[in-house]
Amino acid sequence: MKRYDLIVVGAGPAGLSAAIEAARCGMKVAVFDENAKPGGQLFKQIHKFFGSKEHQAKIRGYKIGETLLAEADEAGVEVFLNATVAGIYLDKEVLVQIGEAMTHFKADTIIISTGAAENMVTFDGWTLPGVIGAGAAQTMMNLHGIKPGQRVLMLGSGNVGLVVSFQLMQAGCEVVALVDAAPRIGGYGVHAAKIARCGVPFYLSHTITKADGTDCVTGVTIAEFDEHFAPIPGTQKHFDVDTICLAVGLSPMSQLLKMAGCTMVDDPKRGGQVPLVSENGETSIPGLFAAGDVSGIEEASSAMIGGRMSGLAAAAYLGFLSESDKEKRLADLEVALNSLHQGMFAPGSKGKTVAKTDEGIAVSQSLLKKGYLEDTDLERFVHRSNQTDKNSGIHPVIECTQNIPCNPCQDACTKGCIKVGKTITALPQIDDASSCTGCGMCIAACSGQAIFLVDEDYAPGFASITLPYEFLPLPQKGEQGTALSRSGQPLGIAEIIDVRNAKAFDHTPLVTIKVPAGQAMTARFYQPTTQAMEQ
Amino acid sequence: MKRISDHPILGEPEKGQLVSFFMDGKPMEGFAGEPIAVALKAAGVMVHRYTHKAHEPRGIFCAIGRCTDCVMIVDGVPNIRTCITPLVSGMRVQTQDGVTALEVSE
Amino acid sequence: MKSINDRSRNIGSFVSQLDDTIIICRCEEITKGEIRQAIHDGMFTVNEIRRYLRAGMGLCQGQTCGKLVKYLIARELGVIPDQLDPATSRSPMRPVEMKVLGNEEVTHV
Amino acid sequence: MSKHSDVIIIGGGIIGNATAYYLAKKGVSVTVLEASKDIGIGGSSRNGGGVRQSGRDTRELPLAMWGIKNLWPGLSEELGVDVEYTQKGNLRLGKTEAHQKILQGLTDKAVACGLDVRMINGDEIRAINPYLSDEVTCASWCPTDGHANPLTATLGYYKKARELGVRFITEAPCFELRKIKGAIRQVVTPDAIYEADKVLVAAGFDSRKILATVGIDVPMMPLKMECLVTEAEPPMFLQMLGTADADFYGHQSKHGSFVFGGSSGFEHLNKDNGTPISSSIGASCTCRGIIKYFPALVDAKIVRAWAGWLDDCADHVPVISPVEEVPGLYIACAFSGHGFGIAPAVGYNVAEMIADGHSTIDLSALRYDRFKPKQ
Repeated sequence: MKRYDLIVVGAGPAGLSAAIEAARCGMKVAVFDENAKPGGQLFKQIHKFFGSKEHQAKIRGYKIGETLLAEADEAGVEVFLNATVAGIYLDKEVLVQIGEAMTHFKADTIIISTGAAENMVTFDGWTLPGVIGAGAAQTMMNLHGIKPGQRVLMLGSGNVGLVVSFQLMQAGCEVVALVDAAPRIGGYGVHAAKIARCGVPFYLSHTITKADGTDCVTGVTIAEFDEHFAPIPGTQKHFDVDTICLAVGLSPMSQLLKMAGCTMVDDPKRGGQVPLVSENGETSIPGLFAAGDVSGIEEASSAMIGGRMSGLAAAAYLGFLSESDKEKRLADLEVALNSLHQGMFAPGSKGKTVAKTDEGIAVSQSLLKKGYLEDTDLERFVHRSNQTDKNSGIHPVIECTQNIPCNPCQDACTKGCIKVGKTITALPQIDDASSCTGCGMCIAACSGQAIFLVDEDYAPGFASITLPYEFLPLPQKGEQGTALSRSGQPLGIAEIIDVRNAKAFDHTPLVTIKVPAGQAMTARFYQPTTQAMEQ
Repeated sequence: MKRISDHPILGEPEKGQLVSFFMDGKPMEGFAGEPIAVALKAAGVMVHRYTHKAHEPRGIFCAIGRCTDCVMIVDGVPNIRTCITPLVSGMRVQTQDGVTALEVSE
Repeated sequence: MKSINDRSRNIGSFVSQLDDTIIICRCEEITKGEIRQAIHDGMFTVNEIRRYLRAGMGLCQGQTCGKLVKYLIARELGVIPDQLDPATSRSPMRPVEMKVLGNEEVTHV
Repeated sequence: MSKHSDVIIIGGGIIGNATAYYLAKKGVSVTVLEASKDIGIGGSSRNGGGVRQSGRDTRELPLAMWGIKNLWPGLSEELGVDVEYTQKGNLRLGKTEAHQKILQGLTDKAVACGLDVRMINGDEIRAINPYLSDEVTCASWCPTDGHANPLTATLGYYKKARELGVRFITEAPCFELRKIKGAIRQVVTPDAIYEADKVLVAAGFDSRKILATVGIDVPMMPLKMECLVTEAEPPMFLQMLGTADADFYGHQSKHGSFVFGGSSGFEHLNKDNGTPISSSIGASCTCRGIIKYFPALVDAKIVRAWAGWLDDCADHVPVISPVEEVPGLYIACAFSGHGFGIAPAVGYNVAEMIADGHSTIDLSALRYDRFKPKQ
């Protein structure tokens, strides 16, 4: 029997983090993952992460995955790929399919970090080829370099639905609409705004009534639903699409824990069947831990901290870490985790309607229902927006209006223009006294792409707006296209006056457009002329 | 074009060697090592199988080997999850009908 | 006694619905109507629905439909889904060929 | 709702459900108490589905033969559920001279009881089932044996009994039987005390604990067995299979899946965590066993393996019996891993025993007080 101090099942963010911590404590650690590539969902996450520096904020998911792998390697963790755990048996025995054979392993501690599976919804035609999970779309485009389809309708406005919609557009697909049965957008407003300004319409309180097609999807019909989930006559809308993408939540993939005999609970707040766990992820079976989405759906940043906590707890359980060191290090991690668990998207706020920000500002209803801020919202939120008398050249405009755990903008500005403060869910504030140099680091650092550099008097009668542009082809200086509003409406001609793509921006090129001065606070995106013609 | 030749974040996708395989007897091309389903997708194949009871088409659904909707007959063996099975040069892939190969008129 | 334990309790008679033809279990092609009918036949748990109809017994072993079936039962019985257990978890977690499953290192006693 | 009925059946497995159904048909009011959350969660839904006569002890053979003749053929129609009864024979396979001897002994006894069963050689075996490997050299062949779907049969009886007004209560474990004035009267569960004139204990291995509360013992032990099931495969064969060594048994279901039971040799020693769980070696071992008999199945995928406890009797034969010492008490347990095939016949005859005081088949050889010490 091959024996390890710790066996980790699942090489995603939680599992790798757990393995690294445990191995650094001197444990002999094996990680099994059924996939050909480690990293779990991290390698499908091409957006920049939220959080603060300690959560690896503003780093793209796949880069975090690469870092974790390097760290695991350095710590001496043995990662087995294409290694499918068939079952967990008594005495912490794990049967693993590796290649064409089954191998028995035993461990003194086990950490299960198998992640989550996508939920599904049913509708007429949902089994047709072309109806896919959002995870499938991510896998196809970000791992295998293939478009899931040309014209896509997304169902689900949680962060997954929003992020994947944006990724679909980055991959060159057209997203025709984003639909959700809920009356409000579930994910971060900044994610929604990125999509809305590309012109994607949001349909809330809507759901799919039918997918058309014989051998594959050729179209989709949606309708608005009343409070009894009955379609309201006359609200049907039809779209010609070849792909319908479902992003309707995740469920913990906790079958292994159940098989192992852990006490399970059904907790809707954590996404379904989860093991009963202690603060550090220990289940009802001593020495068996759960970390990451398998013990409750959150995002990768929390999963990494949870993984580290269970790794340390496993080390302490076997005496590789003293109790006092364990307590100290867990306390630090607790603080890091708590900082993510603040604000209006905290696990405790799930399902609640938040009317005001922590600062007491009324939340934009337009953002929640249509995915973009109305001009009237700006006065409440956007600093300097109504201080045209004070404009003295270029300055950041931060359209970040919800309390999400994120603060890279603060560190990005070397001039100290931007302040978030200690609580990373606080809304960023702009310090008027500091002078913006227009370096653009704040734009590139903003995971929500919610920062713009505006110069109201770039030229007589013209303003310049610098915006993040993560699409191909990259516009060229001098070309002319269309300025789009926050809702993606064409405002008029925009000229590209600068394109910057520094390495420090990490694949977030900054495009500066010249628009009539009156559009300084309305133009937020650029559409090349060729694209407009294609449509 | 279904394949992403250049990506704003990821750049050009890393691919293996271009190889040929057979789909219901017809020669097709794909990159060695990528999932069979990806090669089929690139070639425009949407239907992987027809169901046993209702003879309904199915294709890629979860793309991670979990839902088993994309199964096909590969080198004579049925129920192969094409979304996680790497393409190998010369592979014979067939549309599955229930648990057997779909009869294809040449 | 908990609400679903008395199997003779009245949950009303089966009334067909427009969307009864929608597939719930993709692998075994079990429809919403079949599952609703089975609940009215007395199958009040996810395990019983599995065994009675094969919903969740196909190649994916209920990984896609498990939650859907649970919610259907809950709705039909008028209980909250958390009160229902999911199907029993069994190895192997993924389908595995007999030649592979049988190919393990054996230490003969 | 009333806590009283004519008969209480302890155990919502196929024996309890079938008896409840046949009692209800006679107009008897019945309450079935099931300890777990699910109907048919024990051995009833964890067996290989054999409906066979060959290989059985002569004491239970008449019950098996009667059930196959009178009940199984019309069961799907009667229950309104497809129990997938398939009567295409049973091959009990052997590879060695020792196997041949075991099979010959069983065959001789069954023939003496009037069963159509005979020994056949390798060529005859492969004429019946061409997929069997050359290693198989002998078999007993009983053409009237077969198999059915234990899941739908168990739940079919439940469904039909429920339709006839039988009351089923789940999560109602019986922890005590109580006599009133010398006769059985009460069944105590955590939530309620149920009353009846007659009580049938059909609770698998739990029966022993329950019967002990009125001072009755059935010498049996829980024995863990493991099964596995493949993905659906194209139709290959219809026979029920077993082996002289009992290293595997099983069949291909109507749906196309193969259902196999097997043995790793450790079943009598297997531990568990309070619920019957698969061991880490069982499924692999069974796969190796099957491949030796069926090389064609090497690529078939196992989608699920499970374990279950059977109630293994001291003499491996069931106890089906009234308990005169405790008037009104009846026992149907200790089926020792071969109860499914005879379940309809048991239910029918026990219903007669309870309702009419006598049964069609003489069950006196299966009495609870048959166990005597060695001389």
